[in-house]
Amino acid sequence: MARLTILEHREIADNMRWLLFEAPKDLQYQPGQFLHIRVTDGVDHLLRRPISLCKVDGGRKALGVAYRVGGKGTKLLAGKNVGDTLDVLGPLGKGFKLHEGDRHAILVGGGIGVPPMVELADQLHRNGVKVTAIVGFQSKSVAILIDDLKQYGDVLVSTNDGSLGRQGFVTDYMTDELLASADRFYACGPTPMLRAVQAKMEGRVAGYLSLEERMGCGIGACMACVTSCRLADGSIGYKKVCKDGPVFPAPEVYFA
Amino acid sequence: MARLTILEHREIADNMRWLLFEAPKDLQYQPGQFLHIRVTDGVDHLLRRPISLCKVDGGRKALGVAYRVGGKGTKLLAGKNVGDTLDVLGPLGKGFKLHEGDRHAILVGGGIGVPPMVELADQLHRNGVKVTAIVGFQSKSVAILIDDLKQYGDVLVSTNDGSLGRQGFVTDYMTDELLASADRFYACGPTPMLRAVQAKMEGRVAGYLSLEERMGCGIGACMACVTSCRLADGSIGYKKVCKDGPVFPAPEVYFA
Amino acid sequence: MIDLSVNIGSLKLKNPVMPASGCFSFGKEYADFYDLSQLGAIVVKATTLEPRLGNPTPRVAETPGGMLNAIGLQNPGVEKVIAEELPHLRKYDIPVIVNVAGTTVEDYVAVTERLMDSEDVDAIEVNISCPNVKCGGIQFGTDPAQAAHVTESIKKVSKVPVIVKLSPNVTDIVSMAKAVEAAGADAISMINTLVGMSIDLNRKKPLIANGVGGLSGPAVKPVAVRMTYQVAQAIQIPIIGMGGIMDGEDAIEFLMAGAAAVAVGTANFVNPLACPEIIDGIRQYCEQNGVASVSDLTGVAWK
Amino acid sequence: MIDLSVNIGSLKLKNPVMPASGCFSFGKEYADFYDLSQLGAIVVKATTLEPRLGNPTPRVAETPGGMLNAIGLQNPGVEKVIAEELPHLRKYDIPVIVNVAGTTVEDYVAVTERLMDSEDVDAIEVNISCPNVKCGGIQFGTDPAQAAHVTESIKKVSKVPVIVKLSPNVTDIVSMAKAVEAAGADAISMINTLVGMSIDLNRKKPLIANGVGGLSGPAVKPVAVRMTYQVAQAIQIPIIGMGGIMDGEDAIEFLMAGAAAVAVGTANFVNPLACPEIIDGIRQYCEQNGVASVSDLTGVAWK
Ligand SMILES: Cc1cc2nc3c(=O)[nH]c(=O)nc-3n(C[C@H](O)[C@H](O)[C@H](O)COP(=O)(O)OP(=O)(O)OC[C@H]3O[C@@H](n4cnc5c(N)ncnc54)[C@H](O)[C@@H]3O)c2cc1C
Ligand SMILES: Cc1cc2nc3c(=O)[nH]c(=O)nc-3n(C[C@H](O)[C@H](O)[C@H](O)COP(=O)(O)OP(=O)(O)OC[C@H]3O[C@@H](n4cnc5c(N)ncnc54)[C@H](O)[C@@H]3O)c2cc1C
Ligand SMILES: Cc1cc2nc3c(=O)[nH]c(=O)nc-3n(C[C@H](O)[C@H](O)[C@H](O)COP(=O)(O)O)c2cc1C
Ligand SMILES: Cc1cc2nc3c(=O)[nH]c(=O)nc-3n(C[C@H](O)[C@H](O)[C@H](O)COP(=O)(O)O)c2cc1C
Ligand code: FES
Ligand code: FES
Repeated sequence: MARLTILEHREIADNMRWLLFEAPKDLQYQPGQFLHIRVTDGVDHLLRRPISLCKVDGGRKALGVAYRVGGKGTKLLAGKNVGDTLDVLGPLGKGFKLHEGDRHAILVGGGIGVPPMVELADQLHRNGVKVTAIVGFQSKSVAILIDDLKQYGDVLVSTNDGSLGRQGFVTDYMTDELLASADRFYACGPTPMLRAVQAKMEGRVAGYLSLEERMGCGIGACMACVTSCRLADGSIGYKKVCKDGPVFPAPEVYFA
Repeated sequence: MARLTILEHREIADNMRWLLFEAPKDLQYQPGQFLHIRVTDGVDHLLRRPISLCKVDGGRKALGVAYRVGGKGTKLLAGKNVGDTLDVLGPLGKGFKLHEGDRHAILVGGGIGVPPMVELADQLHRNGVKVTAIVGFQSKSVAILIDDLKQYGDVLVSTNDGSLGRQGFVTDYMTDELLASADRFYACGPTPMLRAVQAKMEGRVAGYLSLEERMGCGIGACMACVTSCRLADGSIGYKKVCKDGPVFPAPEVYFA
Repeated sequence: MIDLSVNIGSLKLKNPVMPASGCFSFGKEYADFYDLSQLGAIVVKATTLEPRLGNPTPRVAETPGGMLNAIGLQNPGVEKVIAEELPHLRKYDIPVIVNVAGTTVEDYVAVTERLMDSEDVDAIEVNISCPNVKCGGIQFGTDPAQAAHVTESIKKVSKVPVIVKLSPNVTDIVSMAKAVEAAGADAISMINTLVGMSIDLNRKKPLIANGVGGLSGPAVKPVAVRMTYQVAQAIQIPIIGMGGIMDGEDAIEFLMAGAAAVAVGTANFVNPLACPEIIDGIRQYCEQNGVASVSDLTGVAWK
Repeated sequence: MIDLSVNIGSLKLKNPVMPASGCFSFGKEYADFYDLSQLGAIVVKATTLEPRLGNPTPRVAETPGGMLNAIGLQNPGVEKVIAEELPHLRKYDIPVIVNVAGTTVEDYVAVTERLMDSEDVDAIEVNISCPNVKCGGIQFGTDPAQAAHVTESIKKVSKVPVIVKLSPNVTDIVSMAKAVEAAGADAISMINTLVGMSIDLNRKKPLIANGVGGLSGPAVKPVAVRMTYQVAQAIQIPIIGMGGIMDGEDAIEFLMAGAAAVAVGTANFVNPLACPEIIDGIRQYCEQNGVASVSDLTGVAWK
C-alpha cells in the first residue's frame, strides 16, 4: 500500500484514459496483475477499483494503467491531475505465466481487457517469443493501445461495427493455421469473449484467461470475488479472482 | 447559489485561514450575513458550513471570509487551492443594521466572531461613524484581522492568556466612559461573551448580537437553527438563526 | 414527449417528484429559488393540533453520507397552518399534501377534521413514524395493529386521500404496510428516518440535544430501496418512495423498486434546486432509455 | 503508560480492537500487512457444520458511505476450519473468537461442540443475525425467545465465553439484548449489517445476485452507536461495538456509547492497516485527553 504520484494522465480514446504512476519502491510485478486504487480519500466511494497493470517502464520507474471512465468512481479518478497522489494497493493477484520454450503466443484482448496485454507482449517479446495480438473493440472511437502492441508483434484488430479492422469478433481471426502455429494463448476481456476463446482453444492451444469480478478487499479476505472453477478433484468450486487470479489456466475456468 | 472561484487562500494565524472568492454577479450583501459553503462535491460531508462575510472588495469584485480549521469539513476546505471553485449559497440571513445619525459604535468580536466586524467597521467608517473595535482571542497565536480593523478606528485587544493586548475579557474594556460615548454596539462571538456583553449593555447602549447555531438548510426551511428569543408579545419563542438572524437586536436574544 | 405524470390514489401529479415533509417547511423559502409549480406535489411540515416548540438545539448533526435531525415536530399548530401557511400555496398548480402528527389517535383525528375545513388540502400524510417525539408517534409506527387503528380512524373523517408514512425502525415493514393497506390507506410513503446517534467527543455526550435523532440522506438509501422493493410486492396501493434521493438516477432506483412517486428530503439542504434537477434527471433517463411513460418504470426490478 | 486492556467476560484483551467476522477471513491475508499480535483479538469468518458455497456473484456493491455484501456464509465447514485454519493463529498471542452460524439450533450446538475439541478456540461468537442466508439465521436474530433459546443451548455445551451477535433489523434491540443476557450470554456484539438493496439501472435488477445484501461501513455508524447506547444501559454484560468504525475517533464514540471493545469490518477493505491504526488512534486520544485506562471510557456518554 502506498500513495503513488501521478506522472501522466490523459485521454487516449473516447472515455478511455491513460494514467502513469511513479512506481513504488522495490516494485515486484507480473503482467496481468492489478492495482487496487482508491478514487477518493472521503467515504463516499469506499471500495477500491481494480485496474490491470498495463505497462511498467523500468527506465522511468513508472507504472501505467489504461481505464474506461464509466461509473462514479472512475469519473472521480478521471478528475485527478498530474502531481496528485492516489492510495494504491498492489500489484495484487496472480498474473500471466510465461513458459520457457514457447516460441509463439497469441494474445487476445477485448475492450478494457486489452491493457494487460501490453506488458505481457513486451515481456514475451523480450524473451524471444513471437507475439500475435488479436484485439477487439466496440468501435474505432474506443480502440486503445494498438500502436503500443505493434512494437512487439503483429496486431489483428476487429470491431463490432467494422469502423476499424475487420468487422466481427476476435475469434474470427483464430484460423486453424494460426492455432497450429501457437504454443500458448493469453486472453482478457468480457465474459462472452472469454467463453468463445476458451471453446476455440480447448484441446488445441494451452493458455490462460484473466477474469473480472466485483471486489471488496482485493487481497483474498472477504470472499466477494469468487468465480466457479474446476478444482483439482474435478468438482466445481469457487476460487477468488483477486488472490487465486485474476489469471487462471483456461481449463480451470468454468462458465456456467 | 453559485460556484465561486477561489482567488486567495492562506493561513493568517494558527489554524485560521483567509479565503477570498470572486464575487457572484449582482452581489447584494450586508455585513453580518453569512455564506453557506459546501466543502466537497461528494456526499461524505452533506451539510454546508456557515461562514460570515468578512470583507467585500468592491474594486476587485471579491468576497473574503476568515475561518478556523477545526472539524472535518473545514479541514477539507483548507485543502482547496486558488483557482478551485466551491459551491456557495448566499450571502444569507439578516446582517447588522446601520443607523443614520449614529456617531460612535462599539464593535465587539471574540475569536471567529471577529471576521464580520471588518466589513461592518468599513461601512461604519465610510458613513462617518467613529469605530471602537474590542476584540478578544484565546492567545496571540490565533489573533486575526487586527490590522484590518485598525484601518477603520481604534482596536482594543484582549487575550485569555495575556500573550497579546490586555489579559482578560472584552468586557474589561467596557468602561462607563466608553459606553456613555457610544450610540450603538455590535457583537459576535462565543455565547458566554455575548451573554456578558448583553448584560453590560442592557439599558445603556442599544445594539445587536450575532448568534451561532448548527444549521441544516441555511434558508429557513428545516427549523434546525432555532434560538430562544423574546417575541413581540413578551413570550419566549424560537426564531431561526439562518433566516431571522444571525444578527438580532440585543434585547430580543434570550439566554436561558 | 415523455409522460411524467403519475397517480397516487385519486391524486394526479404532473411528475413523480415532491419534497419530503419537514425538509421544505411550507414552501416559501424554496419559492425564492424556483417556481414551485414545477413540482409533482408539495408535502408540508408535520402539523399537530396545538403549536409545538420542538426539541432544544443542537437539532442536526452531520454523519458520513447523511445527517441526523431531531427537530421534534416544531410547528405553529393546525389553526395557524390553515390560516397562514396553506393559502399561499394555492397559487401553484400542484396538490398540497399535509403531514399530520399527534400523540393520540384523537389528536390525529382532530387535526384531520380541522384540515377538512380547508380548501387547501389535497391529501393527508399520516406521520406515524417520527422518531423524535418522546411520547406518541413511535408506537403507531412499530405496531401493525395500532397503525391500522390510526389509519382507520383518520380514513373515517378524511375526504381526501390518506397516505400513511412508515417507519423503517421495524423488524417487518411488510406487515406494517399490509396492515395500513387493509385499514384503508390510499397510499404509503416510506421511509421516515432511521433512529441514530452521534456522540460529541469533546462534550462526551450525544451531539444532538435530544440524544437520538433521525438519520436521513444517501447513507440510508439502500435500506429505503430494499424496503420499497419488499413492500411494493406485497401491496396494491401506490408507494411514495424516499430516503437519500440526491439525483435522477437515485429516483429511478426507487421507481424500479416499486415506488409510483418519490420524495426528496435532505437533498434540498445540499442543493436548493434538488427537486427540479431530479425531475430533469428523470426526464433525461426516460429519453435516453426509450421510456415513454415514467409509470412504466414502477416495479420493473421485480415484475 | 495508558492501559489499553479490556475484559470481555473472562477473556483478557490487550487492547479493545478486533477485526469483525467475515471481514478478515482467517487472518492470513492481513498477516502480510502487519503482525496480528498487535490486535486485541481475532474474530474469524462464520463457520457452519458443513462446507458452504455461499451466494452467486456479484456479492458486493458500493453504496454512499458504505457497501452491501451477500457472501452468504461461504466457509469450508467446521472440520476444515479446525484442521486447517485455526492452528496457524496460535502463533499470535491473542484470543481467537470463532463466529458460528447455522440454520437450526442443532446446527449451532453441533458446531460449538465440535469446536470444543479444539485447543484453538477462546470464545464463540454466535451469529444469529446474518441477513444473507435465506432460511435460518434471521429468525433467531429478530425474535427474543428464539435468540434466548439458541443462546441457552450453546451455553450448555460451550466451555469458553459465548458472545451473541445482534441484528439491527429489529424494532426493539434492547429486548433482544436482555433476552440473550438472561439466557446466559457472556457478552454481546453488535451490530451486524442492516438489510439493504441497490438496483442496477442498466440491468433493471438488484445489483447483488442475492437481491438483498447487508449494509456496512460509515453509513450505518449512527444506527450502531444509537443501539449500543441503548443496549449498554439495559444490560450488565460487556458489548463489542461495531458498524462503520474507520478511525480511532469512531472507536472512541462506541466506547463512550457503552461498548467495552470494538470490531472493525469494512474499514479493512479500504485500508488493510485499519486495525493497527485504530489502536494507535485510541492510544493517542487517551494520551491527549488524560485517560489512564481505556476501560474508563465505556459508557461515559450516559454514566
Ligand atoms: C482484475 C481486474 C482488472 C481490471 N482491469 C481494468 C483495466 O485495466 N481497465 C479498465 O478500464 N477496467 C478494468 N477493470 C474493470 C474496472 O475495475 C471497473 O470498470 C471499475 O471498477 C468500475 O468502477 P466505476 O467507478 O466506473 O463504476 P461504479 O459503478 O461506480 O463501481 C462501483 C463498484 O463496482 C465495482 N465494479 C463496477 N464495475 C465493475 C467491473 N466491470 N468489474 C469489477 N468491478 C466492478 C467497482 O470496482 C466498485 O467497487 C478490471 C477489473 C478487474 C476485476
Ligand atoms: C452564522 C454563522 C457564521 C459563522 N461564521 C464563521 C466565521 O466567519 N468563521 C469561522 O471560523 N466560523 C464561523 N462559524 C462557525 C462555523 O460554521 C463552524 O466552525 C464550522 O461549520 C465547523 O465546521 P467543521 O467542518 O470544522 O466542523 P464539523 O464538526 O465537521 O462540522 C459538522 C457539522 O456541524 C456544524 N458545526 C460544527 N460546529 C459548528 C459551530 N460552532 N457553529 C455552527 N455549526 C457548526 C457544521 O456546520 C457541520 O454541519 C459561523 C457559524 C454560524 C452559524
Ligand atoms: C430536518 C428534517 C425534518 C423532518 N421532518 C419530518 C416531518 O415533520 N414529518 C415527516 O413525516 N418526516 C420528516 N422528516 C423525514 C423526511 O420526510 C424523510 O422521510 C427522510 O428525511 C428521508 O428522506 P431523505 O433521505 O431524502 O431526507 C424530516 C427529515 C429531516 C431531515
Ligand atoms: C464482506 C462482509 C462479510 C461479513 N461476514 C460476516 C460473517 O460471516 N459473520 C458475521 O457475524 N458478520 C459478518 N459481517 C458483518 C461484520 O462482521 C460487521 O458486523 C458489519 O460489517 C458492521 O461493521 P463494519 O461497518 O465495520 O463493517 C460481514 C460483513 C462484511 C462487510
Ligand atoms: S475481493 Fe475480497 S476475497 Fe477477493
Ligand atoms: S438552518 Fe434550516 S431553518 Fe435555519
